[in-house]
Amino acid sequence: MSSVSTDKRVMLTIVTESVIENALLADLDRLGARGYTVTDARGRGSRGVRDANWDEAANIRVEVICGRSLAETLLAHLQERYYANYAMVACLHEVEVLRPEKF
Amino acid sequence: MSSVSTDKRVMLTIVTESVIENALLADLDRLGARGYTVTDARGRGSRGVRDANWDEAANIRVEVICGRSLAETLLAHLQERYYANYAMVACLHEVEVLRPEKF
Amino acid sequence: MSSVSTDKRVMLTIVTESVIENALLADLDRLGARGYTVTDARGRGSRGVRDANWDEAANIRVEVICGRSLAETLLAHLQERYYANYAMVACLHEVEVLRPEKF
Amino acid sequence: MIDVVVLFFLLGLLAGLARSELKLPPQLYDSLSLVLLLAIGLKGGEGLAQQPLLPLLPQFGAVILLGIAQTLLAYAVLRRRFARADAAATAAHYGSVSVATFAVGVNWLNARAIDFEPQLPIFLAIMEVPPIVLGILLARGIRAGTNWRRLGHEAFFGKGVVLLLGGMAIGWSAGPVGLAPIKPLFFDLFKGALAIFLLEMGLIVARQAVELRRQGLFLVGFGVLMPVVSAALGIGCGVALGLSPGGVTLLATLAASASYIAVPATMRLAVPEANPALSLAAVLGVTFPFNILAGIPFYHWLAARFAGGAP
Amino acid sequence: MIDVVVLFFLLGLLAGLARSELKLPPQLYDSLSLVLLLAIGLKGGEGLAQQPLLPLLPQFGAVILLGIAQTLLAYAVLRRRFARADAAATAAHYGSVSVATFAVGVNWLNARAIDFEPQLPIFLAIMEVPPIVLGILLARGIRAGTNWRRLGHEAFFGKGVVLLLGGMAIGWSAGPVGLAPIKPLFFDLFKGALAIFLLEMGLIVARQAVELRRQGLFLVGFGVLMPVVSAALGIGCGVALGLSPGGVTLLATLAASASYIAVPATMRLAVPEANPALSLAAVLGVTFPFNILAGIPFYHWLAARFAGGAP
Amino acid sequence: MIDVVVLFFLLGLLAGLARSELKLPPQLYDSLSLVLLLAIGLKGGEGLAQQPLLPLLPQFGAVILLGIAQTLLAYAVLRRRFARADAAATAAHYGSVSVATFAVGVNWLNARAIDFEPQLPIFLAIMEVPPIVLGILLARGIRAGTNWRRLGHEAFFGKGVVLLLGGMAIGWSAGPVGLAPIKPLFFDLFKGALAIFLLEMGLIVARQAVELRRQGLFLVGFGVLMPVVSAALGIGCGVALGLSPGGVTLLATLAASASYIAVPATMRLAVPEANPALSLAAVLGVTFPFNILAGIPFYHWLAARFAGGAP
Ligand SMILES: Nc1ncnc2c1ncn2[C@@H]1O[C@H](COP(=O)(O)O)[C@@H](O)[C@H]1O
Ligand SMILES: Nc1ncnc2c1ncn2[C@@H]1O[C@H](COP(=O)(O)O)[C@@H](O)[C@H]1O
Ligand SMILES: Nc1ncnc2c1ncn2[C@@H]1O[C@H](COP(=O)(O)O)[C@@H](O)[C@H]1O
Ligand code: NA
Ligand code: NA
Ligand code: NA
Repeated sequence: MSSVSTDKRVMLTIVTESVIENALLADLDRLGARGYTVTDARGRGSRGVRDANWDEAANIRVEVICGRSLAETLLAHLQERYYANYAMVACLHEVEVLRPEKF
Repeated sequence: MSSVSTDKRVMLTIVTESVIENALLADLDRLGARGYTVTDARGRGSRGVRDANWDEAANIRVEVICGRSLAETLLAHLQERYYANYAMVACLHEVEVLRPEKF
Repeated sequence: MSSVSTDKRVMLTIVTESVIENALLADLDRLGARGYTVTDARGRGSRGVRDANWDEAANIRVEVICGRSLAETLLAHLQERYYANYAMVACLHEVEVLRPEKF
Repeated sequence: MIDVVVLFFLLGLLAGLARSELKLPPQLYDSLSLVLLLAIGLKGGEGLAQQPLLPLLPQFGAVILLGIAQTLLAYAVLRRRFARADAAATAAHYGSVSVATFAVGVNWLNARAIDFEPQLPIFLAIMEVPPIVLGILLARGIRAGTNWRRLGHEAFFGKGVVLLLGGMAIGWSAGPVGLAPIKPLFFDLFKGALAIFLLEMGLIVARQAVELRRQGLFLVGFGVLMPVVSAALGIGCGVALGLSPGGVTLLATLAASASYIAVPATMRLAVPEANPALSLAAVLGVTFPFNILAGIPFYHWLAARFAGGAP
Repeated sequence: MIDVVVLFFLLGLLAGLARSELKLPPQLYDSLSLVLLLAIGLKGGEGLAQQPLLPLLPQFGAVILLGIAQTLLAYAVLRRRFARADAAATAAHYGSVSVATFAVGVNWLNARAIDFEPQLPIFLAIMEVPPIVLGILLARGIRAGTNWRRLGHEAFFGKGVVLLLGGMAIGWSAGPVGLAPIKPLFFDLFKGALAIFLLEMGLIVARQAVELRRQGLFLVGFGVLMPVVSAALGIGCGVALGLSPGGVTLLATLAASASYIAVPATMRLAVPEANPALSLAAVLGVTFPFNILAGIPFYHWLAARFAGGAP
Repeated sequence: MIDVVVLFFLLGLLAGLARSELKLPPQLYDSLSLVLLLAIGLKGGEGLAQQPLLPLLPQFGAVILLGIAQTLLAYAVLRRRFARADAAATAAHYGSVSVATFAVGVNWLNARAIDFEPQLPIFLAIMEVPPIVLGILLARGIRAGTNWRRLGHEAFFGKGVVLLLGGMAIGWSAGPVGLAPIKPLFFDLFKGALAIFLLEMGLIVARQAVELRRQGLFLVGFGVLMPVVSAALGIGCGVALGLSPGGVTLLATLAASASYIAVPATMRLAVPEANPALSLAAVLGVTFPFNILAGIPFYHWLAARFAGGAP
């Protein structure tokens, strides 16, 4: 048994082109995410190497902690709006948080 | 069945203001964490947008792999010492590691 | 029940010295990873403080989403090839993805 | 002889093609481009302070039309081969302008002590945006989906436009005396900064080699012919406006140049179905090197013939 | 006429208020502030090499008292409206000093060929820390919780103090001849570097607009009146110390200036319950622009009257 | 008197030892090293343009042998105390060369108006790689495991070599007239850039203190004696090649210097079982400061005796 009482939430991780940072974060906002964390990244995937050597080829990595249903809404939105045309990967996993009302 | 034998540990992820980096890492040390990883980040949460455009508004993202009981000790400490006054979010999830004695 | 249909994959997270970035990514490639994401990091572990203040002391954080068996192959390779001589930590956790055929 | 700044471009290009480990810190590249944009603006503003502005208004109209004509022409050619989105996005790149190419042109003229009108940097600023808008219209029509307000804001308050016009405003109000204390940084270092900037451009251009090979000859041909035709339009326009030979050369260079910063970023958002690798391969892999290696001297040769200066 | 470096500040401010995409690489900002701090230190050290140091000691005591008086005054005023922690933290900002404001003051005097004493940069270095300590005491009393050793270390070996005093030591031991080879970077580029630095400051100030509107008139009034009163104290102190008009102006500028780098960082750790947005809105949103746009000329006008130089 | 750039090194060293918060943005360090490498190359290339290149070929052979002799010597000494991998990796550091040390040597000679041959920067470029190859062979023999192609590519197209040789090629083909416009950045700012670079080097050296204390006296002694012996070899080689006193001094400096950029990175990959902390503690903690504080003047004193110039 836990000594601190944690609650379950979901962490949604998105890796995508940094050129859409503003648009993506505005979407997360609009769909109800209470917060997010962004780091600069580089990588490789089906759309080739994105080595962040210049702006066009830079990635960002976005994390959102939220409830499962919001995470699935966000994921569905990403799939519909971005998957076809942008380098993007997203995945979910469960996390334990304190202050669950925050997410 | 696994072909490599892994063990369960917990990954504690903390996102907070970079101004407290030194103090936070010293606390992790003191409470017994054997290691940590830090990346620079930006984000949004209940304390507003922290866009890393200058030092005061930059975040860090800290990860600690450790046993569950240490993770809960750390989490309790964060809650008590930092949650009230600093922009901070923390969460836990289980991970599998090789060399469990390392963490 | 899920409103979007996700599949299980594994996320392998590696933290290591940035001096081996090219070699490590070439290995991931060769062993069959379809993609990866890299961020710059710093940290502390059994090989001391790596504060990224200059190239020799910088870390990278690599994430690979893939099937469990590939993840275990990769992990075994890391253990055999790098663990003895390089600052390195690696761990696995399960994630849910859309488009499982991509990973 | 080749200008020294162009030698830096060639060094970057060779290093990139040889897959050297050479990399520039991205923040250095950003810092240099900031200095170059401000310096171009300051210089232009300093010149403008010495003449009335009102007579320039018709010139602004003319160069906007020049950019629009180029965009339509490029679209018509590209549409024969590419999907609508790709043709429109690439056409917008060619209708718009490139600061780096402009800076190399300025440097080329300076090295030969050839004067040009101070309003040329304004042309650079105002020629950037209209082809973007037209490109989006060509790709999508006037659909509900486009957030014109956001696009407009991003275009008009983008980094390049703000630094150029801001630099001009500062140069205009400070005048030569006021600018003197900051000249050591913005003017004396201009060519050195441009040299390092072009070193990085060489590395960036080298990365386009693979994509270019995949796309084949059509794109290479387009990347060479489009700037030549555009330069001809630019020369016509410049002569019609009564510019000096240096001014005509620079307007031709602007016309011939193709954007690889503002346009790709905006198009990626507004026309996501267009393949950015295609446009960049043409612009960076062919047109940019062509312009700075062969185009500028050629445009000057033409300009001198038609505008009546000594070549 | 407005100095050209201040025009860059205004450009940044306007770009920020118009929500332009303009951003400077944070590493450029850090690099520029390093160059500015070293340059100020080198220049001061070069001057000090030509005079005995011992007679300066009482001056150091006087300017430390000046900073402490300002901190107490600011606390007394702010406590009427704000919680103890907020009042104390903000007071520490105002008791301490701002390198950027100092640099603009230096630039202002240089542009008018007005001399000032070489020890002024030392004042800048030693006035930074005492108000921080006092601010912590005002907020928390002498409690067990404060790690004074760590705070002391962070204050005395902080980046700003090390670069200023280190630069002075180098300038002092190298002298004018020794410094000659590095003058092209540290002295000739000073104003250009300051210009770009102030461009970023304008962007940073613009971000305070929202918070400022939320806080209302009290904070705006405090942000304007506090520096004026501080400058008056500084002028009194400078005249009493027998400084030249330029020196008095610069000491008044130091007094009027409020810290936005060292103090916020230290206070965030030592007095976490204070709201950093409050202090920064006042310091950056009001006092910094007030000082560089209107304050410095006004302080010089006052200084010239009381210290007897021509305004 | 100590050169001003060395004072910056000492400032960084003291700040680091006092655990100051002072940090330089890593991108500033990278940018400065890019400028320094290009400047050294440009200067050398400019000089080479005025002489035939063919007679230099035997000199290149000689300095390669010099580096190989040093590597073997260092290996023989280190093997008495350390494991094979550690001895071989450290020996490679000492056989190879350090750009920063070379730049301080150039600066030292310039400050005293002592000329040196323009091919010295070529020596710098070609002395970097052979000791790396030899070090790997000493550590591992000619085993299947080594990816020689990749290593070779990383060595020959590494950042340092490309910038140095690229700069030389540009300087060579542009000549003094062509280089004039970029001199304000690459030549006038050289010493200021070197000063800031050495400030960071001081901070880096300070970080080696802990490791050095752990390793003890053997490593300190090696770190001092090895460069002195190497410098003696370098002086012999330089005199035999008929270089001027300045050239002999600089070749001795090259020989005495030990790599801390290219070699550690390559060895980390090729000889992973070697402990990088060991080599870096010796190279950075002892040899680099020894060379720039005491070595260079001493090597010049020796060079002047043997090559016949006035000390
Ligand atoms: N299997 C993967 N594991 C981790 N990151 C990936 C993976 N595939 C793609 N990525 C990241 O997602 C970005 C876009 O992927 P893609 O759309 O496949 O080109 C890449 O540039 C990588 O940074
Ligand atoms: N729901 C969330 N998901 C991911 N990151 C978050 C979330 N909420 C806050 N953060 C991060 O944590 C930082 C501090 O959060 P806060 O204390 O809520 O302002 C923010 O700047 C974000 O980087
Ligand atoms: N327990 C841990 N939790 C998170 N990151 C770690 C941990 N231990 C080590 N690391 C990271 O992995 C790097 C190499 O670890 P090591 O090989 O233990 O020195 C460190 O520099 C840290 O960035
Ligand atoms: Na064009
Ligand atoms: Na003050
Ligand atoms: Na050597």
